[in-house]
Amino acid sequence: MSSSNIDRRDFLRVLGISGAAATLAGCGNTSIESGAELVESYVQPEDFVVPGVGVYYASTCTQCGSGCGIMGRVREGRILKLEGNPQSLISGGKICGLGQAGVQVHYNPDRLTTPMIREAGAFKPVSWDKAMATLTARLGSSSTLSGDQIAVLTGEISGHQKVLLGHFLESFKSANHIVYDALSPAIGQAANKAVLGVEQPVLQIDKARLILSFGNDFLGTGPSPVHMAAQYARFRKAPRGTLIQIEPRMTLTGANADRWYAIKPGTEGVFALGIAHSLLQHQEYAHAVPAEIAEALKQYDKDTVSEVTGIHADAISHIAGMLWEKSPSLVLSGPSAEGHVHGFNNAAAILLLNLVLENRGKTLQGQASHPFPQLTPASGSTTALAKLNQAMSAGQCQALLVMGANPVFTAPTFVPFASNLAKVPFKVAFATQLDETAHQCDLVLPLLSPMEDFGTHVAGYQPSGVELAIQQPLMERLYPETRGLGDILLDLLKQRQPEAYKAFPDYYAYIKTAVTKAKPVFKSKSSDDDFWEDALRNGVLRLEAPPAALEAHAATVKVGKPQALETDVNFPFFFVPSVRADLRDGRHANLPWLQESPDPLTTVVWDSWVEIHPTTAAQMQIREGDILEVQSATGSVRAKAYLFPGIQPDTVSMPLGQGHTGYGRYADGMGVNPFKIFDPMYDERTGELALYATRVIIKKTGEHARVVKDEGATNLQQGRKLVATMAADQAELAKEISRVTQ
Amino acid sequence: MKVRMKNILVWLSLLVLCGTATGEPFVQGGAIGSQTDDGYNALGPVVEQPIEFPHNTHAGQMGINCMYCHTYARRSAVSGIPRLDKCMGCHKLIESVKDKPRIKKLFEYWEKKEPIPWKKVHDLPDFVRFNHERHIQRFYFREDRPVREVCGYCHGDVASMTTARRVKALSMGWCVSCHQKDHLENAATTKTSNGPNDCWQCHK
Amino acid sequence: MSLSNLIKNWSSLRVKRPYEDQYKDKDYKWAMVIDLDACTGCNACTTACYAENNLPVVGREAFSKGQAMHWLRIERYWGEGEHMDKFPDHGAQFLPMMCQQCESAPCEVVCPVGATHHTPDGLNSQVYNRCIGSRYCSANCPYKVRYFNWWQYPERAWPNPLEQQLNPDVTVRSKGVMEKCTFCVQRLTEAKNRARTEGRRVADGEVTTACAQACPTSAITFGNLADDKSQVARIWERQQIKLASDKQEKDENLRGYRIFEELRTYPSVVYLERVRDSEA
Amino acid sequence: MSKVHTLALYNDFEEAGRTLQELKAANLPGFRMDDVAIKSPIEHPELSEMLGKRPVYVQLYTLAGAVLGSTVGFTLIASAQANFLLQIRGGRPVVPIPPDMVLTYELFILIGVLMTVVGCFIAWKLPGNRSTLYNTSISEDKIGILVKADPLVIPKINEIFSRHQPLEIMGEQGR
Amino acid sequence: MIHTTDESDIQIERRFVPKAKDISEDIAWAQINKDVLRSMERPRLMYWVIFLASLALFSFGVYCEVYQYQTGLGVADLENPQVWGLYIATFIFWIGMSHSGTLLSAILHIMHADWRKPIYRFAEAMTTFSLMTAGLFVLVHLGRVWEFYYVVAYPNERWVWPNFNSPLVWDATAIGTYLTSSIVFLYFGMIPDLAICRDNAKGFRKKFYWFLSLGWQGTDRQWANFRVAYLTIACFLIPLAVSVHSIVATDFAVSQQPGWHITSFPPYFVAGALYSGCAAIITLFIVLRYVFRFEAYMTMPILDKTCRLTFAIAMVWTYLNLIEYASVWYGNDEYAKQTLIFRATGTYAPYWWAMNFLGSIVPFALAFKSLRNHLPTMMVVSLLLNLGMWLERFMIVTPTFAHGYYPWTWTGDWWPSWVQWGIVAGSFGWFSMLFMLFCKIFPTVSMYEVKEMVYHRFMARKARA
Repeated sequence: MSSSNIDRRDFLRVLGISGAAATLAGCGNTSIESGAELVESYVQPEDFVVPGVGVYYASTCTQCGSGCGIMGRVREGRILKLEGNPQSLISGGKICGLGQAGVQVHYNPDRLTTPMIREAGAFKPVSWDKAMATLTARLGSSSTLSGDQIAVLTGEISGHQKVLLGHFLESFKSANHIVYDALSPAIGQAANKAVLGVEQPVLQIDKARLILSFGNDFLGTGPSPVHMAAQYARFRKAPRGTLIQIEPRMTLTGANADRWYAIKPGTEGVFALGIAHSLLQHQEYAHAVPAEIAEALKQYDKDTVSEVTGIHADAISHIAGMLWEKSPSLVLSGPSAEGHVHGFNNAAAILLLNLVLENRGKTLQGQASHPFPQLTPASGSTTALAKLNQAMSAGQCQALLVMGANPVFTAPTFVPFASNLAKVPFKVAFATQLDETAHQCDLVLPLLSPMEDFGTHVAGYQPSGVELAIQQPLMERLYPETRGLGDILLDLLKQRQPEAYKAFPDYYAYIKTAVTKAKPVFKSKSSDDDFWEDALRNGVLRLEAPPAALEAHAATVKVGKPQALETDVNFPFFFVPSVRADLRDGRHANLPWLQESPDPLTTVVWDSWVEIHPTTAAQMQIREGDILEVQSATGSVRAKAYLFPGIQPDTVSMPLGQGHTGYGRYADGMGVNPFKIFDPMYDERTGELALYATRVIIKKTGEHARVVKDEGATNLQQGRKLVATMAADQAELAKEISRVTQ
Repeated sequence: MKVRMKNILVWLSLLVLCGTATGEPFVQGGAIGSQTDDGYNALGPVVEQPIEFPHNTHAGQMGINCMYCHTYARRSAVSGIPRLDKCMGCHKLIESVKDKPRIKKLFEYWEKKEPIPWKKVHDLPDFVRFNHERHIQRFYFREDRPVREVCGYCHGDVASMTTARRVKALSMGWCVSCHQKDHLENAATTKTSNGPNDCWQCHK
Repeated sequence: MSLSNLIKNWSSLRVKRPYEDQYKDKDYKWAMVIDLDACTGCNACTTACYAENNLPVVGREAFSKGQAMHWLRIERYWGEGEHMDKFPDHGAQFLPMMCQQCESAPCEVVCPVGATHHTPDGLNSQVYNRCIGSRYCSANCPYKVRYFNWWQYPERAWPNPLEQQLNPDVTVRSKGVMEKCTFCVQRLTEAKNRARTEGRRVADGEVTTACAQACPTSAITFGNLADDKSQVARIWERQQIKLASDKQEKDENLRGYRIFEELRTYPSVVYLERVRDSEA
Repeated sequence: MSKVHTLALYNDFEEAGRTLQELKAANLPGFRMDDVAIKSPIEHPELSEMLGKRPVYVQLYTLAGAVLGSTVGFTLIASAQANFLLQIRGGRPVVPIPPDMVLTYELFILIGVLMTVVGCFIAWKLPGNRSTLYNTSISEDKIGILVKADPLVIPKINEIFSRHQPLEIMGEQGR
Repeated sequence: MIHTTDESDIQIERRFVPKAKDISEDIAWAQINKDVLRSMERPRLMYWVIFLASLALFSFGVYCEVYQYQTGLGVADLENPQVWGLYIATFIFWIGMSHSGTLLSAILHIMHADWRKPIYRFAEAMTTFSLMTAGLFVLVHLGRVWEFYYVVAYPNERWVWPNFNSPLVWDATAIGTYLTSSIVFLYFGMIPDLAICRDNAKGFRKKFYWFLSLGWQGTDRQWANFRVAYLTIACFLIPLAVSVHSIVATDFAVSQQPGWHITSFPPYFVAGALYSGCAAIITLFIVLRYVFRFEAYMTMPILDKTCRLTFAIAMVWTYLNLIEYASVWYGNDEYAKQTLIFRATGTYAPYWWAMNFLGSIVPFALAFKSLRNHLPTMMVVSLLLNLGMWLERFMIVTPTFAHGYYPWTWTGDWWPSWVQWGIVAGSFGWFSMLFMLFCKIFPTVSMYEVKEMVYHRFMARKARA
């Protein structure tokens, strides 16, 4: 591989002319042709570039924050498919569906191809010169903005992009880097911090013999689903661990549980304390908690807990018995337990079980300390958005830069983000594709896709040691009029601080310098160029580091009276939004593969639906496909009913992520957006939006439509042996041959 | 009566033979090494290329091995067009022809760093995968046949052409007729085998 | 030639398959094992299949009519009886279902034009260009894993520049042809060609299908059954599954089974039973 | 070319039958019963019997066709299956007997039927020279007796014809 | 015994009500020619009404097919697993329809049932045209019609052959054979009549008939060879017809699907075919009798016999139908049993019950002489029987797809789109258009055979006298 920078970056540019045209003809070209197509023709390719042979390049997946290492298969200059990068411990050579769809971000037909400026209400394509001129007129060297007058709104972001953003804001003496995550795990992180001393402990799922999970969807939407799925696979091998899931609406993880319990929303903490109470009956655990907590726990006898949670009383002692039997165990809290007014308390109560069971250091560990804290991700929250919203509303914010966040779509109605946004005089969106928020901006700058740009990423969840993930282009840019975020930021910074950045002709040079500077940390003795080439080849820089210890603060757990959430006569149903592992908060709704990928539990595609328990549905005489109006205090949406047994009968659930109005052909008009019916409920402790605390009423509209799903007329096996199930004590897993354990 | 019976038998067996003869598909490939029209009107159209490349000079007069330029043939499914720097590697040094219009064109492309838009001459349908590597490995390396014969079986006597022109049918029956033949496993033995008779070997 | 072939090889032309040791002397017999206990139903495999095999995205309208083109679909069944009181107490039952590459495939017999047949590697092939779209194969498939191109997808499913993602090793199917899981035959062919050039057999793990490669829990194991030492062959052996048997005689605590074995299709895919802790 | 035709038309079969009997009894020189043909709108076997034995060979063609169809059919199908690109399908033998039998059976019938028709056409001497002596009323309701005989005996035959109230007697003109 | 008294004569009169004659022996041969030839010249106005209606229906079918051809079969709302839909159901229906011609002309010919003579010609035409219609469905149903020739076994530059194992190839061969043979049979049996046309036509039509009549002059040699050949073809045609519908049945019986893999399917299909064919003959009998003023030839006694034959076949079909249910019900195949139960109780249950009612109960109308002699009733009944038989085919194809082996793909509420209905309707238009054209160009009543019939009966009466 050539070490010359220019060659390295241009290795794809010199490729041939046609490429894709040939394949699309498909069955069309059915006979021998002569002279109709062009041959792949090269000027000066790398030696290993052979037409007809795919070459794999390592990079990093940016579809979610997990930071999985990926390999892209490149042939004739086109990126064809992504695979997991075995060099990366996070992905372990595996990849999820969301990651696979990364290529569709790149090839999306609705991608932005040129900068656009809003003129007289409509976007007009302009040249980069004009766009940059507009940008620098406001934010360049002559800019007078400072402090709170400027803000940058992003989603979760890490690596050198984050660093550059920070520097950019610094140059305005501002620290307004607002990181917004509509599905922020901030409540749980706060609880972790309070009880265990760290925001995100490392879960050793494979080491646990019993996992008790309160709505934690670690297989679907957790902090690192691919890694945890691999751990889960080992967890299921001999000696086989048992998974018990307790949640109001079945998640993907719940669907894989050995035992699944439906619980009344918001009472997870009560149930956890009930188990704690039951566990404390054992001598072994008697001194695990402070005396006053032990005293308070006496209110949590199993009948009371059963009444509050709606789970049979025997289950409590049964689970407690299993926890006692199967050690080490792991107790997890998840979004459905945390997204309540008392969500922090719920999470803390659940974490208390880990302390009682002494799982610290066994199945729960602290993350290794990161040598480059400036690169670690800024974790998002909803409070940050609320703050920005206030500032915008007050007219403080003069310039707003948005990237990777779409609050116009995800902010609830009581956060009037869209209308406040209009008060900001200069709004710039950096995006690969227009979304609802970008549609409201004044200037839209088209970014390179993750398949075209360099970058560095640090995952928020580092399972073991530390990984610095490298992202490199897998393909020559599709549209010449697109640029990388890093390059734009550098340009701006060069305006603000010419001296500091003159050494870097572009972002590539910047990160290459920055990464090679870290060489000593990785104890590499090779030359700078070789170190960089190795990093690119492996796609990841790994540093083995011991896990940090966890603290134990049992006393921070508040044990009040066991109470159910009071019922609301006007809105009798709990509303549990479900987060789809592929669409997440809706940012991936523009990817056709994910739209067509059936939701694992309902198999619905391209749509929104309302999950309702069959018994409730029978009472209300609702059939599948009846269009229901789901009304909360703040708004209402309409969607088709889907009868779903994995849901608490007082609860209805809708998936998030659909209902886009300005996000391209694959997203627009598909389903509805339940973000818009959330009640203004906040976690008492953190002030975060409580996503699971909304109450709704269901009304039949009398309309009916066919639910678009893969499932046929039945969802039972009808006496056929399709999925056979064996009891765990019968199966001799230890004797089996398995790829996972080898 | 006896004679008649015999007649009928002869007549019937003739008919049976006719039946099986029609059972044989009628297209046959030419012999290996046959390098011109195989008698099935398979001559393709003349394809105009951006540069009228003289195969007759390179492969004919100079006697350059096909795979010196079509270097991917032995390691990829496609034989490929030589990369531009390969052409330049020689032609930079060959002063004598530098002024010829074709070479001037070549230099133009090189200076623009633009690949030459060669057109495909032997373009199989898109649902077919023909693997050059396997054929070259088998016949050139293992069976040790002359390269012009190995390539020429499908491409004809390119050494006598300027720009290449299709001279063989390249139809399915044409391919199969050769797969059906007994080919030596390698130069050292008399053991023979056929080409694959599996649809998926060629159909994708 | 054909007649002499007929007379010369009469006995071999009359062999019924499968029989035990059918692949003993062969180089390849591709087979698969899917561990249902490891499968979480996450759909990574299906998306990987879309990416690898140029599967068209049909859109909401066509999907609602049952015209989806997922070669590999994840089915979700709910338990019955004791497993389903009011709630699915033991979770959902996920089943990745794709072409089972039957050794005695019902689809092969009925195709009028022979567009589907059995390859020497034990795959159930589908030659798109030969297909005339009678759909008899799909009608006769007990697993219903054959998918028909009801629309001209090449024109609808890949608006520019999405078509650049298409895998050049796989045909883009036009309207009116049947298609199905191929065990990623383009990968197998490439690996076989490479191995043959190097004068060896494809090593275990050298090639795998897109679904197996993606699966985050490694629930799918793919390999060569003709190679005794391959992972797949060892699992088949350990699970006491015989390819040419329509009723397995195996120990009770072995999890391996094939779906609809009683129909005597002799599938090449072995599923390992899902395990649930009955005490939990 | 020495013989010429003559045709008499009769109203019904009885009359025609009597005519034939008389012709037969007359035993004229240069006239053979074999040269007599009846032309009638429907078949009348009794009348035909008077003309003597006139064997029909169509069945032989049928037999030949059936044998040909089955043997060639089977060989063709089986050798096509044993082609180089032999295809194993559904675990069945490459040359399976039951399907080939079904197809052989169909070919047996097809070729049998076609050969029957061909045989019949040959028996009708198609495409051959037709006698011009014909009257359209034959296809309606009249019965014709066509005689081919030596020109010398024609008047005698016509005389016999006219004894039985013929509607019309037609002779060949211009020869 | 021969000794009869007046008394016993009276007794006999009481026991045997004198039968109406199949045909009047007194019809002059010339009159037959005149009547039949007139039908080809000047039919009633209804002819044109029917013809134009068929043409319109056919045009709509063509429109649907063009739309489907250009867009893809998706417009037919076919899906996985409902891959066949109405096309195959209607295909079997038309194939079945074709069997009546063979029944009337070949079987009854061999058995010398001479009442068939006035009606067999149009029955044979029906055979040919319904086969042609059925063949169209094979084409309509294909995903890539333009590659249809792949099914044909001929040496080609691809070196590949069709799959002789496939019942569809048997189908293609059998239907090809049957179509060829029945066209030959129809044409061959028509040669004497074509000669009549030739003798009466003028101008262009004379040339046309001259060519087709192959120089027929009615000589004794021609007649003798004609008789033997005709009889031989008839003999071939009977097993052929049985084999054709058995082979169509093997499309299902050879498959592995529940509800299809049934041993009794071949005879069941054959019985169903004869049944629907006979019902169609009744319909067309009534239509032709009116349109072409054939009251003297297509007489009520003949209709009566046809109806009785239909009734008998209906009972055979009913029996085989029950046998099919019974063998599934008492069999050990759980899946097939579930499919059967689904047929009777599932989404398509109304059609299943309707089919059983129309197929097994309605034919009892044919058991009553008074009803048999009432033309409007017979018209309605015969149409209902055919509707029942169409439903039978629909109920064979659809429920197995909707409720096959694999529960995940069960479809609860699949229903064909308007395109499918349009093409099915168009096929009826196509059939009746062809049939009406045929009636106008060729003699629909076999003149020479009616003459024979009249002659023989006349002679018999004379002998009796």
